[in-house]
Amino acid sequence: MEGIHLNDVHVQFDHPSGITIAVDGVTQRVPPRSFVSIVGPSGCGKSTLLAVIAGLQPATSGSVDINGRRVTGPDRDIGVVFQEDSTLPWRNVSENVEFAMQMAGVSKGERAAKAAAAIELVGLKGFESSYPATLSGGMRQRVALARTLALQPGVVLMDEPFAALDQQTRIFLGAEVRRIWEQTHQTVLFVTHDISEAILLSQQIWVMSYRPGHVIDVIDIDLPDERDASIVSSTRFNELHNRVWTSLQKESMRGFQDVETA
Amino acid sequence: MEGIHLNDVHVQFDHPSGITIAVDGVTQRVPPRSFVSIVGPSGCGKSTLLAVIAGLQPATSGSVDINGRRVTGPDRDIGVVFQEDSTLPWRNVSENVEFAMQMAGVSKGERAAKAAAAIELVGLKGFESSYPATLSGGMRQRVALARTLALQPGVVLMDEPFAALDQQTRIFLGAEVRRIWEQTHQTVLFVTHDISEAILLSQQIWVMSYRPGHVIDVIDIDLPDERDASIVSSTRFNELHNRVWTSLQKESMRGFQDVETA
Amino acid sequence: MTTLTKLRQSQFVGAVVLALLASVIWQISSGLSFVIPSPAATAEAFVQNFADPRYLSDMGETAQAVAQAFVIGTLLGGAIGVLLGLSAAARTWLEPLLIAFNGVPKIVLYPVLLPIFSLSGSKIVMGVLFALFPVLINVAVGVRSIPPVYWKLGRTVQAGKWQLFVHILLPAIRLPLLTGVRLAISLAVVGVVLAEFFATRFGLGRVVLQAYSHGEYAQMVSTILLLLLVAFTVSVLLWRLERRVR
Amino acid sequence: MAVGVEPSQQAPPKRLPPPWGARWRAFQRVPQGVRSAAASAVLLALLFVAVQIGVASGALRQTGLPLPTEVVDGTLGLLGTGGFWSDFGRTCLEIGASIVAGCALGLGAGIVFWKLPLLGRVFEPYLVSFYAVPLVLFYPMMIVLVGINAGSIIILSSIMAAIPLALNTRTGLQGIRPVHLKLARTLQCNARQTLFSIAIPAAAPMIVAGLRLAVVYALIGSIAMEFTTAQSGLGYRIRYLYETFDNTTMFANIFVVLILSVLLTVLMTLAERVLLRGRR
Amino acid sequence: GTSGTTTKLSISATGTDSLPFMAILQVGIDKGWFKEAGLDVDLYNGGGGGNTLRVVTTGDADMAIAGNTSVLLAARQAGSNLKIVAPWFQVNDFYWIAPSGRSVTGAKLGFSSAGSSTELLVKGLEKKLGTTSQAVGTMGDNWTAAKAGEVTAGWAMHPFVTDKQAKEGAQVLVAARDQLGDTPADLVAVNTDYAADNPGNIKAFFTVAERLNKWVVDNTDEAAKTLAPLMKVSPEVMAQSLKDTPELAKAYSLKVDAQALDNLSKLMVAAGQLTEPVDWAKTMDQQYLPENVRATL
Ligand SMILES: Nc1ncnc2c1ncn2[C@@H]1O[C@H](COP(=O)(O)OP(=O)(O)OP(=O)(O)O)[C@@H](O)[C@H]1O
Ligand SMILES: Nc1ncnc2c1ncn2[C@@H]1O[C@H](COP(=O)(O)OP(=O)(O)OP(=O)(O)O)[C@@H](O)[C@H]1O
Ligand SMILES: [Mg+2]
Ligand SMILES: [Mg+2]
Repeated sequence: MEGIHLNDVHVQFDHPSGITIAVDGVTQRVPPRSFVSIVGPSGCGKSTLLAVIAGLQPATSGSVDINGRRVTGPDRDIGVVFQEDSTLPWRNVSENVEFAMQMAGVSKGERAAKAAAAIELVGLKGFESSYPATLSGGMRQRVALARTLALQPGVVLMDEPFAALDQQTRIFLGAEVRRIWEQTHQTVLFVTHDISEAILLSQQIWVMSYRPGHVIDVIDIDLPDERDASIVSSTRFNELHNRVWTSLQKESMRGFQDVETA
Repeated sequence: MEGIHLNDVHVQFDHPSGITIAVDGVTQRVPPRSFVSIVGPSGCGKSTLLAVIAGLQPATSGSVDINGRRVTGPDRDIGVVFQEDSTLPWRNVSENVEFAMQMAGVSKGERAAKAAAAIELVGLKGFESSYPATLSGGMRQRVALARTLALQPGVVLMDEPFAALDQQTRIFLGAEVRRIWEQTHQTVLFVTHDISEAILLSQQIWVMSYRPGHVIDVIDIDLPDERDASIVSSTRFNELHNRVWTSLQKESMRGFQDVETA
Repeated sequence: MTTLTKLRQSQFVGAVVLALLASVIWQISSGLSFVIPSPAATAEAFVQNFADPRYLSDMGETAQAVAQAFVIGTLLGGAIGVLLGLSAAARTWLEPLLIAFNGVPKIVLYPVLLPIFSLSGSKIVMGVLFALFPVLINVAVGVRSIPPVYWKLGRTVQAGKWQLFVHILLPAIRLPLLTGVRLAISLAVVGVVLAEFFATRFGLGRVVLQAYSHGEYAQMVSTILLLLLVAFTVSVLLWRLERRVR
Repeated sequence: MAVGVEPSQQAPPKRLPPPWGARWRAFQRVPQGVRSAAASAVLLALLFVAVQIGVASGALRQTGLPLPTEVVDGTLGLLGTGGFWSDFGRTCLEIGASIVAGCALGLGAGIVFWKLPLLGRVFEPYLVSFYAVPLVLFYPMMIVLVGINAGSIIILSSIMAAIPLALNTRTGLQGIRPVHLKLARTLQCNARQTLFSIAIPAAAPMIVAGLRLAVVYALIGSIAMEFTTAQSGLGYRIRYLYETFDNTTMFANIFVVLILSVLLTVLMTLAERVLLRGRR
Repeated sequence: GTSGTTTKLSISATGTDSLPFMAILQVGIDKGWFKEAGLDVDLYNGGGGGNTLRVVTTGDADMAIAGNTSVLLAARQAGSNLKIVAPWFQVNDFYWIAPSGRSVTGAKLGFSSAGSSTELLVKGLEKKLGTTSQAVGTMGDNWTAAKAGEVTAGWAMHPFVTDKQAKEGAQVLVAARDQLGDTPADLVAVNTDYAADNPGNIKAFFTVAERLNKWVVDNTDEAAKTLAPLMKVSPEVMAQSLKDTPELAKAYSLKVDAQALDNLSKLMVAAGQLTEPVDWAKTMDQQYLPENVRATL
């Protein structure tokens, strides 16, 4: 029972004007130490699914097991990197990275050592005492990443961590995430809008449908483990890109009308 | 002398810590009624160049001529669509679309007729009395587009109009822009980060270098005029994508270090 | 930038110039109307006050009441503000009444306060009523506009309630809180002094009123000036801090 | 390696029973404003009953509070007296005039401070600490400059109202999104168009918040000034009744002031709805 | 507030910092005369009758010395726990002062506020002199308004009158005493509970008060020097103003003047503050006064 197991997960929201079914019966497995990406149109329930796995949102029915343990609430062994900038502006880089450990009651000395290592890992050495306001968006997401990694969680959930950044920065940070994962081999579930990004990073991609959201396609990425930027010009990359694009295209067109008129 | 002529345009900014050369000698031509895109790394001077053409920013040296007239300041015949959401939250959709005409002193009746046509053109019929707060980001950019088009400018400048939107919406809106351009055949200069978007929309792509910014590559897009989503799986598309990517790649890596440590 | 342009753009220099300008206008207008004491006479009264031990004890009395009113008002306003910011139910029940109460001229409540809080208590309560609302409103708005992602972060790292309060809520509202505190100090002074106008045994309000009812305008203005100066200094210091805080 | 599931696009949406009863959901659907108003009414009624019982039983004897029912009676009684209406009219006149004058002054000053940032920066420290001045004390000067009439009160409360509005207007104008000003430039808007069609509407949320403060300050200023110095008006009447120990009538007048301020608050909330139409 | 038997006596008085006949209480404290009589006196300065008296009704203070009309109206309230026990300062020392050159005919006289002693007098003057009136506020405001021409003359008492005469050439336009006769400026009221528990304290208070009165009358120069700093005026002005006070020996005496009380009642009825004359025998309880100063009412 290693890895993340989703067993017929359903989530619905009640609100004054009715009920929204956000996730509608997802049964999937993320193998341990693997890197899986989710792509899908806006509003299809990706964030909701991640929130359920993180224990932030109870499933209406169905269940999630991580490494054999049923998820009932947040757990420090599950790290989350959010889409929004989640750095705390009143703390400098190392204080931000230490935040999670501080809440967990890690001793001061250990915190400092682990934070230094994590900061080094995400390439922020030299910026320890800078405040987020003086950093670029990309650097802030690295801080958030370092904060999550410093606790050395077994599972890392990332909800469009680079959505707010420009494409150049995304390419660069994506490569960093892949590099870090190659070092740590944590179990990673990664949500993105960007097909190229998903292909470049992952071992498997789940394509989600528009509401009610479920997984309509699972694509194994059989590219070599060593991936540099040149891989995007390979034929296999283009084939995979087309495969994902086509799956998504149908959904996009269907979902789009709905989103735009929502 | 039809179209947009850039004659050795230089722009530099003086600030306390020195001088930034944002645009460094651009000499190019946008043929009349054509669709040209600019791609380039962040901070390479794309927005600055567009601002010079729009008459918002004086060139340090060099000049811009549009349809034979020297640009000395803003002109209502040059429409601009901004990257940021520029809808006015206190006006509903038709009031927003009428805004430019109202400032230009167009009579009430004419305004209403032209606004209705522009709203129809961008596919917002039925939303005339909605306020921006109730619209999605994509719909708001359509409002901005309609506002610009309603004045029927000869030249339309777009500065990453879809940068803030998710990929699904971008694909959809890109197709709309192309469709509208096919109807109106205005001269369009379009700035984007997204290579696929640039290829799908344009007849020509300028690749800009990192600072000091100038055009390092001009690529004619020899795809058929009728472009639908399926074209992205064509070999020619992939060749063009690789060509642009390679040009850009070198620049990206060079510029990135600089941006991140800025 | 040259020193000269720096000097010209400095807010401090501008404020001093404005103060000098105001003094000149004051000097001129004091010659025009007898109700306006001359700056010199006021300054003289100002200095003499500090040689008078009774004046100093009045000052101490007022300062003490202001300090108490400020502390109580800030704590109370902060507590209610946090409650309103966090709880939708509290908003439903209390918000309209608090907004309405904020609009009430507190001074008319003095007749109600005096019998309940007695002489020395009611001036503190008056100060509290004045100081309460800016803190309350700023904190409530501040808490409500904390980005939800901070709370999500707190939950994923399993921070306890107290940890959330100390490490997320307090620092996140530091700016609006400071603004509220700054206004609270000024308003606590106004509240206490106004209350002292009505009934008191000691305090600067009494001194001002005595000067006022005797038509001793130089004496009156010198005390107002003192109140102003103190409030101004505290306020500007806090305001600078406010703009410096990240 | 993956446990794939069949994409079942036609699966009928599952509808689980709502977690609570239908009645709760019905309550949730009542607009927030109505719920708030109902809750406030309940709280006020409870307070009324509590004070009524407290006074009647003698538990609140030393507070000198009259029976709430007597206050209501007294208030109704007031409505029939000419003296009340002349006080009421004078106070309303003062408040109305200070709101109008204060808003014009505050808005104008805010715009000037925005246009001339240096001036704004220089005035700012003075304005931010202005709250600490008991303006009442400038009354003697007003007697000389304006005379013994509503004018002196209107001037002082207009100044009180203008300050928060000026500060808010300036902050609001400074916070206009640059893209809106860029838009104005590309459309070749003239100064008037830029100000009235872009700048002021864009800063409206801050300006309206300032307006709220201005109204509160105009009310507080007028009543407080009457209370301490004037010769007629509701504030004065309360002071007079206080001095002459007519508790019930005094409370009736205080009650009227409370109602007046609630009325103004409600009015401002409605005005805010209209002025900020379409915004979240 | 105090309850039960005690040596404490808290007095709440209006104008301890502007009226010499109130400030003598402070002198009594400073000189230790109350202590000698076994009284631990505590002095509040209430601003205006409303506050001065409310402090007593709430039990914060035990005794109030405040403006005649306020005390009378407060004591007549249903359920009031105030009892009037003495008049205080029984000469009419109110003046209307103006810059020089003003005339009484057609004058507009300033008073403090409706319901006050000054309103009472101004109403009386209206009948006698055909003047009009305008509520203005404190003595300072009145003098300011008079100088600004908003009113012809404003009300004032000693030493304010003397001070303005000396410094700004003020002139007395109307002396209320000449027109309307005497009334007590203030009345003394006590908390009924306190009085029941501590009748001896009140008696002791009046003994000391008489001693202070006598001190002013017999040692006017010393009194002027002692009172001047409390009034924030110069000793010369204070001395002059005591000299100008009409019938100093009557003013600074507790000897009850029945006629002045009657006069007060009449003025209040005429001003519409009361509907029927006051029955002083019922209203004022003289039992705490030394026997030699009591009067038959
Ligand atoms: N707390 C909530 N209450 C009600 N509806 C919600 C809530 N959270 C999400 N939803 C709805 O559930 C659906 C799925 O939302 P979710 O945020 O999971 O989508 P997403 O795939 O992450 O979209 P995006 O790509 O835009 O982030 C949406 O229709 C959304 O409106
Ligand atoms: N007003 C200004 N003053 C000083 N420097 C400026 C100014 N505007 C732009 N710059 C600098 O000029 C350079 C080019 O900026 P510009 O905004 O044109 O880049 P860009 O290509 O549009 O970037 P992006 O893709 O991030 O929008 C940048 O280094 C920027 O910092
Ligand atoms: Mg999401
Ligand atoms: Mg740009």
